[in-house]
Amino acid sequence: MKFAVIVFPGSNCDLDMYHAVKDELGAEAEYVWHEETSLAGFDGVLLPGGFSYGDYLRTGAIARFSPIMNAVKQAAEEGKPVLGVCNGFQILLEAGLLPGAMLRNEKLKFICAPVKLVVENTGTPFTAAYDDGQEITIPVAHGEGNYFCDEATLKQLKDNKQIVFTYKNNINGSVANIAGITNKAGNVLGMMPHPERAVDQLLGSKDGLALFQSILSHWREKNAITS
Amino acid sequence: MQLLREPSPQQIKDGRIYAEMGLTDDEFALIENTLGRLPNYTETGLFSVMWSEHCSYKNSKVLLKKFPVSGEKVLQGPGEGAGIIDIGDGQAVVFKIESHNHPSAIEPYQGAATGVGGIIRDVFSMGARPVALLNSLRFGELTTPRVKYLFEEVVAGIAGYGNCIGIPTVGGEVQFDPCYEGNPLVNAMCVGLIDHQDIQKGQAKGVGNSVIYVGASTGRDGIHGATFASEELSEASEAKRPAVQVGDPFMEKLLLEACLEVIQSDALVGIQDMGAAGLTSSSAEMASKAGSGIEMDLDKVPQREKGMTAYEMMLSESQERMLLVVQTGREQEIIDVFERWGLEATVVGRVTEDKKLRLLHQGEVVADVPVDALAEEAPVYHKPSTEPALYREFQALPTYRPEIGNPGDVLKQLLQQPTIASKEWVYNQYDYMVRTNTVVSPGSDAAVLRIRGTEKALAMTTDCNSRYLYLDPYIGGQLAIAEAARNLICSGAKPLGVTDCLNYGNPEKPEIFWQLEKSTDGLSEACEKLETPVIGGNVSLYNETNGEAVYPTPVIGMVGLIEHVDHITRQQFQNEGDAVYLVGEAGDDFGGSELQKMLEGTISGKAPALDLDVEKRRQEEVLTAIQNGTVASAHDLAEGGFLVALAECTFGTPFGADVRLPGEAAVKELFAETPSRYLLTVKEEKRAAFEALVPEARFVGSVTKEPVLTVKDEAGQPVVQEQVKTLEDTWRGAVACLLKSKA
Amino acid sequence: MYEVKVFVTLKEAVLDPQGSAVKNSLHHLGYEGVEDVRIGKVLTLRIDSSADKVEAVVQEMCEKLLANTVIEDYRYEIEEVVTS
Amino acid sequence: MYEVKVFVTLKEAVLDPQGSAVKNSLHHLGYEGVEDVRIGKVLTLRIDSSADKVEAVVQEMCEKLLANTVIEDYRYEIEEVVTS
Ligand SMILES: Nc1ncnc2c1ncn2[C@@H]1O[C@H](COP(=O)(O)OP(=O)(O)O)[C@@H](O)[C@H]1O
Ligand SMILES: [Mg+2]
Repeated sequence: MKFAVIVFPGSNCDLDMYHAVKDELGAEAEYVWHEETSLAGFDGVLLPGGFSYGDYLRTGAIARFSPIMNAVKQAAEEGKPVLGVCNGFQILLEAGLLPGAMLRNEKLKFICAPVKLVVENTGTPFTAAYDDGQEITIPVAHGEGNYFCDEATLKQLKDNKQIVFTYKNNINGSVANIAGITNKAGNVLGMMPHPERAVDQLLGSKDGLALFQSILSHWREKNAITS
Repeated sequence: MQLLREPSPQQIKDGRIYAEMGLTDDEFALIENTLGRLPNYTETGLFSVMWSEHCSYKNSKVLLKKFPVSGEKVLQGPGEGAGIIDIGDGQAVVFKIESHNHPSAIEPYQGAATGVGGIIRDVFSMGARPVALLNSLRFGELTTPRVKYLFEEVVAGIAGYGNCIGIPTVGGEVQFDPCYEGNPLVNAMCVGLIDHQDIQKGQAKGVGNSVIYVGASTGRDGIHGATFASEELSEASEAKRPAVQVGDPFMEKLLLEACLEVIQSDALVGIQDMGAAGLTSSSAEMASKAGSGIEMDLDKVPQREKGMTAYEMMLSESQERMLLVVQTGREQEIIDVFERWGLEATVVGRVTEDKKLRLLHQGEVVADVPVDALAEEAPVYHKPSTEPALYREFQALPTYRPEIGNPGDVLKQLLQQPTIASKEWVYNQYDYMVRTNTVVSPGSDAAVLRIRGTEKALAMTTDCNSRYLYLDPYIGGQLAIAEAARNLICSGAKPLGVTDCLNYGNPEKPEIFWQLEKSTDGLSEACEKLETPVIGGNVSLYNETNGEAVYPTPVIGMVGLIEHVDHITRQQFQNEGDAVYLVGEAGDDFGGSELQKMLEGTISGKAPALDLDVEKRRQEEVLTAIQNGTVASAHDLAEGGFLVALAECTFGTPFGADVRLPGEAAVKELFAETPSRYLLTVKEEKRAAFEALVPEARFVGSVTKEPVLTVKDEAGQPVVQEQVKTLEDTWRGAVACLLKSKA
Repeated sequence: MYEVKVFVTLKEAVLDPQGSAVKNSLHHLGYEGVEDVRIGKVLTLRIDSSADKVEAVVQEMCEKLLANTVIEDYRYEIEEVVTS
Repeated sequence: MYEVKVFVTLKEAVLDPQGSAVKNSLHHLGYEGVEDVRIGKVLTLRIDSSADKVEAVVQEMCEKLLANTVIEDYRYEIEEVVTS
């Protein structure tokens, strides 16, 4: 399986994402500069964290116009797994690939800390390797992770089981403790916590690795059937 | 503020306009003599910034000469953007610390942010990939709204810049003392990694080569920042205030990536960042180092504002700019790289052979001065030095022996002192994990980062207890180096070298110069003894408000090498039942201690004496014990002494401790700040091996399953018995609580 | 040449933690009379355009980039300026 | 009751990285006519005060808290609102 790690000007978790899938998962990975227009040949798309365009104006607002974003949309429509972490999540929201918007953390401060998450839905390509309701520890590092959506959207998210991760303790004011959601089809996941920072015990936690393993297993199953 | 017409050379001389720029009469005469004519306004400006303390070190040069700067592993000592030390396998570590005190006093968020931005440029201009940031902060007591504001904004500024550019801020220190109330200290340190073959020099070699400007455009911000940094803060400085520089970390991120790409091209000859004194210092220094000259056409300089004069462009301290020298004919290759990163690179001049800095503006030569005169020939002063009366008083005082009530209550109070309390409120705002190398995050003695692709790791810390220096700058200087080294030792690292930031008051006062002299003596001796050469640093003088100087504060940044990630050790207890050992005897060392400050409100007396031989021996023994895998956790005894250290070892763990101290477990055993001491824990089966390696270590008790801290005297009578949770909650919440409390 | 001011504010239904923080600080400072604070952005643009197009252009820029209509409302003021 | 709008903008000589980024982005989107973008804040306050005091209070709040006069300028508009 081959992942594209999209690099926007100002991305800074691209390296972490790359090493997580390449070194710890053992999959193929390649950086793709935001000015590229095609993702042909890639089986999965990773939008890393960071401060694309300095996060100026609004997080993710400028990056969503990058030429590569059309290819990301196309990949999403084709059902390929698309994972946006932190700034990647914010870009997916601005691009309309996921519903809702991001506000500043309730306490107005940047938060960097390992936090406890609850796995709410294991029926996605990203979470099959977890147990339902499992508690995992994954670091967050964001100033604007306060997820917002209106009542109607929230109802849809719940009805379609699109809420995948919640915070055990709400750290930033997010609606319904939301830490990560998918699109309706389930193949686009946006989450504020950084699974790519939790793939090596030396750094404190390996709880994020199962997420990447889930993607890989899902891809293998799918390919075994179609080929 | 724009001058309608610049004064003529004669007016500058007759009206002593040079004095407003910070030049003395003698200095101006020297300039006139060197040039063989009167300097014009722009030229006077060039000299005034280059001859400021900030750029020329004219008052501190004689002192800095004392530092040991060489060693077999030192690849680059002081003089370039940052120093470099070999770490084997063709790799090296690059680091430097710098102050941004005065800008932070004026505009704390931007002052701190641009301080971080500046130190990062120093590191990547060497060709290194910045991998970590640290800082060292000093504020007044957290009781006034102004101090709270400064503290919150400085931390936010550091976070804002470091988080955005994506370099983890992994450590630092914060202390609070009334002497910093009007003049906070904000020192930022950056650590980078480099392959030997990538090391760059800031040199303008090769006559005819092109000078390229890249990065943000030049505005009127920070004009005369370097001179400003070399004066005391007063009401009058409000009026002189230059337009505040605003940091653009996004721009710097692009600049960083593009520069690291460009250094791979052999078309690049030299590269230097534009720090203090911007275009002036970068061009003059690059030419002077190469024995060449530079001619620049200022019309080509990208400008943010209309109608800028030569003077303004040359003295602007706009951020996120670099100056490059590139082989003629190959400019486009370099310009293309920057373009891909969305940056504008412009040829603004060329290298000449006449050793002059010549500036053209709107068709006229507006400056033509020898580069060596600017960069090398600033006068050097040896200011008069006088031993202060206060020092003699302190030395003559009888030994201070505090009397205390219940030691458990004293412990709780100590844990709430902001200097000792958890700094989580600070570092949880820093992304300390980005780039996924941070093995030991803030909260232990030193931060540890693995070196990807190897089995090695780097440990790093900033340290300085300025209270000791206030009592005795000589011993205090030694103590600062020793403590930094101990912090690295505890993490399993061998200290490699030092970068220092000397924050002092006005050196023109003999008592302040004496502090500088004595403390640099102490620092030098300790560095010599502990084999940690000083590979770079920064001097920040004139840290005074309304005549009151800050404590002498030579902040030490130290980096060490951990041979194997298996050696990485933390201060937190690791296993129930582990044996607790104490290395080193307590003395009556309370001068400048946290306990003295807490009980008396002030500090006085003698600083704790340090025996450098003992210090060195223990460091070697403890490190060997760690490297041999006999140590489970390691912590040094610092502010607050034994009890505070013991409590800290339990925080963040499910454990407690049960220890027994000699005699009556007197106050000194519990709270003295005698240096060169460690608290180590050892697994039962490793005890024999450990004791053989650290014969001085005394077994004092064990790590317990119950989260209770119990300290008994020799007879077994409990002296302290506290729930760890109570202690930990007080310690964790103290800073946030102080910030919230209405003053 | 036009000078355009775009005001972007959070929708009523969206909590404004920054506004609340400022309100609290004002109370701390003794300004008890402050009953509500909301914080928005004001963007000042200078646009070279023509009278018949400028409004459409501004509207489009707002929808596309300057505001996120999931959480924000916007309004603008357009003023012609004479360039000297 | 007064509704007060406080406009806080960066002083002219002060770099506005946000504004530059938005300008560049607008250019990329094809709005080449945009020559300058500066980004500031607008604070909307509801204040219970009296006609003779409100302006002095607003001025004071701006100086003390709402604007950072080292790098920012401010101006305000005060409007009386009838509470129903
Ligand atoms: N300004 C700061 N930035 C980042 N980390 C900090 C800061 N201040 C303190 N820390 C972290 O808090 C911990 C305790 O600091 P300190 O009490 O100074 O330790 P020590 O006495 O061992 O030097 C260290 O890990 C340090 O890196
Ligand atoms: Mg320590």
